[in-house]
Amino acid sequence: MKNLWDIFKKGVIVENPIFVLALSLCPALAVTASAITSLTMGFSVMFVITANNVVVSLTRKLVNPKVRVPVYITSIATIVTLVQLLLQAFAPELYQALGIYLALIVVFAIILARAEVFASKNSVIPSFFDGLGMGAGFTLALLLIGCIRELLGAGSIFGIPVIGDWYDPALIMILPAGGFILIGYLVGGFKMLTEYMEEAEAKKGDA
Amino acid sequence: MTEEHGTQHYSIFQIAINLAIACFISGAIIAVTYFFTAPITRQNAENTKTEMMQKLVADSDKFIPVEGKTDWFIANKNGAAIAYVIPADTKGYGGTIKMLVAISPEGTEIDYQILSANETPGLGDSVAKDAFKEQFHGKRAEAMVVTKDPTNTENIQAITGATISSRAVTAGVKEAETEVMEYLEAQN
Amino acid sequence: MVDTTMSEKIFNVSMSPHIRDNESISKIMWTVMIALAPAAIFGAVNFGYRVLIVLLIGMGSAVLFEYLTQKIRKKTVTIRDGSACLTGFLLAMCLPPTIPFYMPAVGSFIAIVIAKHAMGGLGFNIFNPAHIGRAALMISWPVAMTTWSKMTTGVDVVSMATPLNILKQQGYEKLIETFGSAPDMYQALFLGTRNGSIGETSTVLLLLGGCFLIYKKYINWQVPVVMVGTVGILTWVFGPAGLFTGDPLFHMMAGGLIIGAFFMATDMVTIPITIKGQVIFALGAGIITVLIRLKGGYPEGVCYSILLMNSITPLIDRFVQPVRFGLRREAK
Amino acid sequence: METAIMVVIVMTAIGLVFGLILAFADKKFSIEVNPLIHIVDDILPKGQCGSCGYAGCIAYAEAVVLNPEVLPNLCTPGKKPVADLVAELTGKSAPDIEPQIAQVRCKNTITQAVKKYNYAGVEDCIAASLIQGGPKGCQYGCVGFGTCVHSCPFDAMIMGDDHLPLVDEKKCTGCGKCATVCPKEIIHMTAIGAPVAVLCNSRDKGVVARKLCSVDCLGCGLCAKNCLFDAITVEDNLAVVDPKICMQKCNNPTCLEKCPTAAIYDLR
Amino acid sequence: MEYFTLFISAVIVNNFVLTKFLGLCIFFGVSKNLNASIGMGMAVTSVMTLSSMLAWVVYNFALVPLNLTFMTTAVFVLLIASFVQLLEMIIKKQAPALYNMWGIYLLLIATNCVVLAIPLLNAESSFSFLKSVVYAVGSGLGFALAIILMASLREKLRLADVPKPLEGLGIAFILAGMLALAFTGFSGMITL
Amino acid sequence: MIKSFRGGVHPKDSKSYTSGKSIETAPVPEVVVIPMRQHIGAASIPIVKKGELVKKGQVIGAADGFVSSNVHASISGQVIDVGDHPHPVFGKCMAVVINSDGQDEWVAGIPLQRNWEELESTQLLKIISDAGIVGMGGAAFPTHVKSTPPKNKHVDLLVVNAAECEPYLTADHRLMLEEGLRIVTGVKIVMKVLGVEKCLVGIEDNKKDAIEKMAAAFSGLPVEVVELPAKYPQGAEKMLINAVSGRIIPSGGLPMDVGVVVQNVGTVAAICDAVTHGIPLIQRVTTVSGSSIKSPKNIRVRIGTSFREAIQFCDGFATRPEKIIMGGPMMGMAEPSIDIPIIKGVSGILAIAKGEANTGKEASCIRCGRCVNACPMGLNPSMLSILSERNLYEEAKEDYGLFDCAECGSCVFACPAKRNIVQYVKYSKAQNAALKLKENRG
Ligand SMILES: Cc1cc2nc3c(=O)[nH]c(=O)nc-3n(C[C@H](O)[C@H](O)[C@H](O)COP(=O)(O)O)c2cc1C
Ligand SMILES: Cc1cc2nc3c(=O)[nH]c(=O)nc-3n(C[C@H](O)[C@H](O)[C@H](O)COP(=O)(O)O)c2cc1C
Ligand SMILES: Cc1cc2nc3c(=O)[nH]c(=O)nc-3n(C[C@H](O)[C@H](O)[C@H](O)COP(=O)(O)O)c2cc1C
Ligand SMILES: Cc1cc2nc3c(=O)[nH]c(=O)nc-3n(C[C@H](O)[C@H](O)[C@H](O)CO)c2cc1C
Ligand code: SF4
Ligand code: SF4
Ligand code: SF4
Ligand code: SF4
Ligand code: FES
Repeated sequence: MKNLWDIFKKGVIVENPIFVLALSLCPALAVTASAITSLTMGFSVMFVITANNVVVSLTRKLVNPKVRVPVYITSIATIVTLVQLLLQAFAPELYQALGIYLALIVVFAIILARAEVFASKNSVIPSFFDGLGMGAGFTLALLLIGCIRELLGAGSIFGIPVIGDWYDPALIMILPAGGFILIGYLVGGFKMLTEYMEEAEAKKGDA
Repeated sequence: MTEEHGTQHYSIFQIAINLAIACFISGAIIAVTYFFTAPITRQNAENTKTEMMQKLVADSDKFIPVEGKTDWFIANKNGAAIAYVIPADTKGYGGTIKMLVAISPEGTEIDYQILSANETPGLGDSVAKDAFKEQFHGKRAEAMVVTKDPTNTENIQAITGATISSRAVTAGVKEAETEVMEYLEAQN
Repeated sequence: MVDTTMSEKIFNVSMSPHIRDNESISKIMWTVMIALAPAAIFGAVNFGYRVLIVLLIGMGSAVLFEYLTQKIRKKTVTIRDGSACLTGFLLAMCLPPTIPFYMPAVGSFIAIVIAKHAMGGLGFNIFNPAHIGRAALMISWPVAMTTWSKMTTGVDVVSMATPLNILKQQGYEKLIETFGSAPDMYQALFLGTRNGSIGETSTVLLLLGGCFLIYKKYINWQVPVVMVGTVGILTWVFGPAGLFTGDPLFHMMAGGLIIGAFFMATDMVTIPITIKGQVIFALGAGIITVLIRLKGGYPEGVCYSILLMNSITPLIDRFVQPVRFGLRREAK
Repeated sequence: METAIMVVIVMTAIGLVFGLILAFADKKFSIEVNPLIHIVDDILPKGQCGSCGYAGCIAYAEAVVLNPEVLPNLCTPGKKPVADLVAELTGKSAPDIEPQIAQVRCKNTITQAVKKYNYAGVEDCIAASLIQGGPKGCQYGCVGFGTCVHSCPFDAMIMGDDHLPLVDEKKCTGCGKCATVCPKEIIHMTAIGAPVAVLCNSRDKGVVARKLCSVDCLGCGLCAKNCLFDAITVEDNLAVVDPKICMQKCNNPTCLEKCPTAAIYDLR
Repeated sequence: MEYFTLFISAVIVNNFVLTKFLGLCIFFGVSKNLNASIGMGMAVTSVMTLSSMLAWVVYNFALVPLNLTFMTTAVFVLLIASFVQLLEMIIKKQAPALYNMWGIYLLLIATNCVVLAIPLLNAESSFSFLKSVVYAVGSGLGFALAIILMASLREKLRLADVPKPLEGLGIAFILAGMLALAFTGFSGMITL
Repeated sequence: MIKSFRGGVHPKDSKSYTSGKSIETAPVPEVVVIPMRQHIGAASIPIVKKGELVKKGQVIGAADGFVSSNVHASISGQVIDVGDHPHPVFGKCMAVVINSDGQDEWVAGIPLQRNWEELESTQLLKIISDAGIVGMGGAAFPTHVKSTPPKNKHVDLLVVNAAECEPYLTADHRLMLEEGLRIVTGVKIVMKVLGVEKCLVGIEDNKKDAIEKMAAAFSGLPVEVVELPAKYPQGAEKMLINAVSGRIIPSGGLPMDVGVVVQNVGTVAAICDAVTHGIPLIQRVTTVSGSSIKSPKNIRVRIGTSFREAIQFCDGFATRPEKIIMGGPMMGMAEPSIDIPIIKGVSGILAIAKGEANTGKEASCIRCGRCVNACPMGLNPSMLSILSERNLYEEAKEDYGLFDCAECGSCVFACPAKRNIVQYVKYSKAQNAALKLKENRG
């Protein structure tokens, strides 16, 4: 159990897909102008990555290495299409808001990477948790960016105004420039955080 | 996994079949899902459209498609046409603004809805807000001119910092009105 | 008597050369500020004392942020060299007089902390910090950044819009009409009795300051001349009523072109290091300015043209290098 | 329903077509590659992120396998485990040599050092020693601008208050980078756990050295004479301790008290 | 003229990287050095153009008539991935020199969102074949422009004393933000 | 038309301290320390022993190989030490110390009278070589080496460097005013040695009197005096050749690549002495100046005299000197002590007071481009310094022409950020050399 927790945890901080691995950066900017779209995108990716990890792990003995990549892509594309169809049917507004980026989940490097690196070499349960952890890391990262951008750029979170009227929202935050700069500093912050954690770990090791 | 690379060889057919099977399964799954969601999606789309039109022309009880015009609807109340709901496209600050405009048979504006737009949040997207919309109600095509003079109530007050978007929407509504009037004239 | 007592002293030793020119960074920066001062004072006359507060906040906060960043980064504090103060000054000069007081401070924060120190501090910033600050304010609070105040010196009719705004939204005829006649307009533009950002209005005072800097050899004359010249030629050629019908004089004096060409396109940190490169820079900036003025969404393009050219500067520097002595012949 | 069936058909067809094309192309165009490249490629995270500086994981795999100079630890996403694996596969892990540590052999602090001149210029030991060998009177002593400190890739050194560099023994990996950059060759790589050492680098004659520094080795040889195990030799007016002999044989160093300038240090 | 505006819009005004956030992974991954970024820019442009053509044909002659547009994503991604893999194999074998110049970037692009996005956007806006091609070339060049600029800026900052935590990716993002800020100057210039 | 070169700077020339003062001869010192390395190339080998008696003009150090030079006793007396002694350039160096016997006697055979016109150029060359003549312009390159161009290079022009572009220094100026005949004879000799038909003498226009004097002295000879604008580094040989003849030495090349040999006026004068009277290089004219010197002078001193004595001859210090400089303020070396001997290349001794130098704390480069405009070599000193600072010295070499830098210091002079560019350049050159050494070994 401890092990599974570790697999999960690693995806959230130490190997955070966005801030540390720098994979799948596009959605981190494109859909994070508000918290709600960030969350939806996060959950969609989490679902795709977990489901795909499970599928890949289940079929890992059956797939011919020569067509491994195309097969994985087929699998991902299927799952994404499912998500698309479902969202379209049951949450059309969100489907609209995510726009083309929903379709682009197919090519988010993080998903293929987890399939190749982890799921194709591990059994179902760890793969599931790996997917969940990576997905959670991705979701949290998106949510963090989304909340900050929405808060500073529109004065609200999830559409609910939280800062008073005195605050004149800085539009830059919900525009490309602000998004880039914010993520730049968040990446820096994460670097300090992981370094700090590593140091703390090392100290613990010493004692 | 690793040792397979150098050593094993597969026939072309084997490899192809492998991918084909994967695609087959995938196709099957998608097909099943689509089979179930398609009707819901279609229904949803219908609903949203009527809902939107209903919002534009609240007291209408029926929307009838106009023959010969795609996506034109006549809003009926008790069998009488009380409005024409027609789509309009216009070029805004960040790209095309798509809207749905309701025009009374007299040629005055009733209301409009922005369907899709890429205007700047906080600036251009205020054209979807009621404060701006209300200015249009009951106005005729001749009055559809953007002004920056705060005392002018005849025309349409531009949103500060988003004159371009304001102009675009105004132009769109104006065009819709003219089109409806032309259509009605042609009918008569 | 031979004085040998000193010979036991420990001497200073350093690498040659042992004499240096009497210039320093702080001298340059403070001189530029002095060159800017007349235009700033005129801004205060034109728009009221409020302007002075905006300028002070801009400069003060820039210096404060520089101090804090350097303290936090444990670097030597160099606020005395005046570069941060100048950045704040130039930023404030490019803001509308009615700007809320917190905005110059936010702009200075962006200029100093993000545009300057995140890139490694003085000398390494790629983009003109003052312009990054202004551009960020522009997209953050476009309304506040495009709301103009009443003037104390100007004619009443002109008071609520800048000339370029009128041009963009109402056309050239309206522009002339607002000022009365073309000569009146040129006079207003030249003297500065027109609306606009705090420091950009008075062409004559800015020219004076700019020429002073050229005389002091702190800036190369080629840069402002080429940039203003390019704008003049292009606006003349691509006039509103077909080729060669434009009003170059208006475009050369309107907006922030003069302050931009003399004080910002000459910020040595962010422009190419060779004169040839600087001429390319100025040419490009002029072209982009005209492009934005005539075709773009904004009425004014100086700020963006300079930022865009800043981004090409490393490429220019890479390909336009000084001609090395002794390589000329070889090339032949 | 029709659409649903169409979906299945189209997908299968696409799969078949591409499968065939790819398989065929693979046969037709495949070129022999070093199988190790694929093995290495397999363990890389496949982020295809390019953070290694190569265009994609396979490119890095190729480089690291074929080019002996490419380091095995360039893959950032992979972190240490991957680096270890790659190193193992490519045989690049530094061979397990005897662990070493950097030792700074100068104790001539900035306060007590005899100054030759006031230095003004680039704060770098190598640059400073270009000018008459540096500002300190002792030509063999530490210049004190910390070129070694800045060059340590592992942040294992800090500059002490007395302008003599200090090695953090926990962090020092023994890479020897600092020793190679020091213009005065003051830093020596030595065995971990040496009990005593002569922390001086001066090859000046005793009389000269004495004037320039109070803690220098005069090269008088008293320590060597007093060492029971011949662990100390004097060469060029400088005593050098062989730490191996001390570690193996000596548990009560007698050399320490004998040094007239206390240039031998007890490191235990 | 229409094509020209479309082209300029794709290259500059609505630059994919800086205003539409596509292709960011390679944009940040491969912009560390100028030569690599030039190779990457060329590779992206050519792959994007070729796969747009291919996708246009498939879309308009298969998916639309069969009413299967909801499957566009899945079909396109398979199409492009396979196509790029094929391209890579062929170039590697037939033109090793070319391969070394920019072929090595191909695999990296195979599953990159900008390459998939263009065919998708073409399909969405029902562009004609020629328009699709113009749009694809423009977008590719826009990407190339952005990545080359970025690489030159990053090469310059290599010499700068950037705060440690921001080194690498952090400062690259900040630079991209400032580039985006500078590019807002073009906003509103062309509305499509 | 005034001829010049691209770039350069205009430091205050500060020559008025001594430009009006005639050359004074310093008294014969009690003790001289004569280092064995006073020139570029291999150190000479001492051929006298401690305790030996030597006469003025006697060879005490023999050249070790072709690129090396003889060293002569500059006074008569007893050798009291042969060993390491302070040296203005190397810190320490093998030197012969002679205690004067107060006689100041010439060694046998000197001085003599020679009719040089009868001699072959090889004989002349031998005389120059034996006399230990090296370049007096500062670099101290053995003159006989320079005057022996390899067969494949055709030399057709002699350029005499009388620019004296360094501030403060006036030794060459005074020499031209007072001893023009020596120079004329010297030039004739060198022209014969080289077999050239033409000679150009470059003089900066802040020495109008010298220009007139030399023009008169050279009238009737195929020698032209060229007036050059006063600009530093007019005297650097590449710039000088470019200014006077329009020829451009290719990057990495030597003057003889464009058929030119450059000699300093002091060198030419020394050649004259050696050839006509057999007098080796045992003394030179040097400028003792700077605001800290009580009475600045141009003095003729014996090689091996200590800086201290030279300064004492100029009545010592007037104020506390901050810096002692050997040579000019732009290229000279700061010395940690005044107990060092004057060697053949010492064209000046400067004692500079606080505030005279405009130094300041180094800041980071603000890319102002002044250095680029100042660099006569067309380099980008800003990049050279930044790359060196980041240890990217190989890039500095490959892409920015590190080794073209003449270390003239114009860039440093111009830099408002007070960057020590020359030091960075030297650092990088040294690192590159070390790297090359490593490569050759491994
Ligand atoms: C970030 C940003 C976004 C903008 N978005 C819009 C917009 O959505 N709609 C618009 O009409 N103008 C937009 N503008 C344009 C400016 O606000 C411009 O000044 C305006 O069109 C002129 O309006 P005004 O005359 O009302 O000040 C935007 C400007 C900026 C800086
Ligand atoms: C290795 C070396 C070889 C040289 N060979 C010659 C030569 O053959 N002919 C010549 O005229 N000068 C030669 N020179 C001298 C240079 O041209 C130059 O005069 C010398 O480096 C001193 O120059 P400076 O006083 O300008 O620094 C040589 C210099 C060096 C370092
Ligand atoms: C920057 C620089 C400045 C120089 N200035 C002078 C000068 O003013 N006068 C001079 O005689 N030599 C000067 N030299 C030395 C000359 O380049 C050249 O070495 C010398 O004239 C050769 O003559 P010599 O061998 O007789 O000394 C300078 C060299 C450099 C690199
Ligand atoms: C002629 C001149 C022009 C300058 N222009 C600017 C400017 O436009 N914006 C700015 O932030 N700093 C400017 N500076 C100041 C300085 O270069 C600036 O602080 C650096 O850009 C910060 O690294 C200028 C300095 C000089 C000497
Ligand atoms: S040990 Fe060497 S490199 Fe380190 S500070 Fe001392 S002199 Fe410099
Ligand atoms: S450079 Fe290497 S040997 Fe020196 S202190 Fe650092 S880790 Fe140790
Ligand atoms: S020292 Fe070198 S770089 Fe500087 S000006 Fe002189 S030649 Fe140019
Ligand atoms: S003169 Fe100094 S500050 Fe100016 S560019 Fe050169 S090195 Fe930089
Ligand atoms: S390139 Fe778009 S997510 Fe990676």
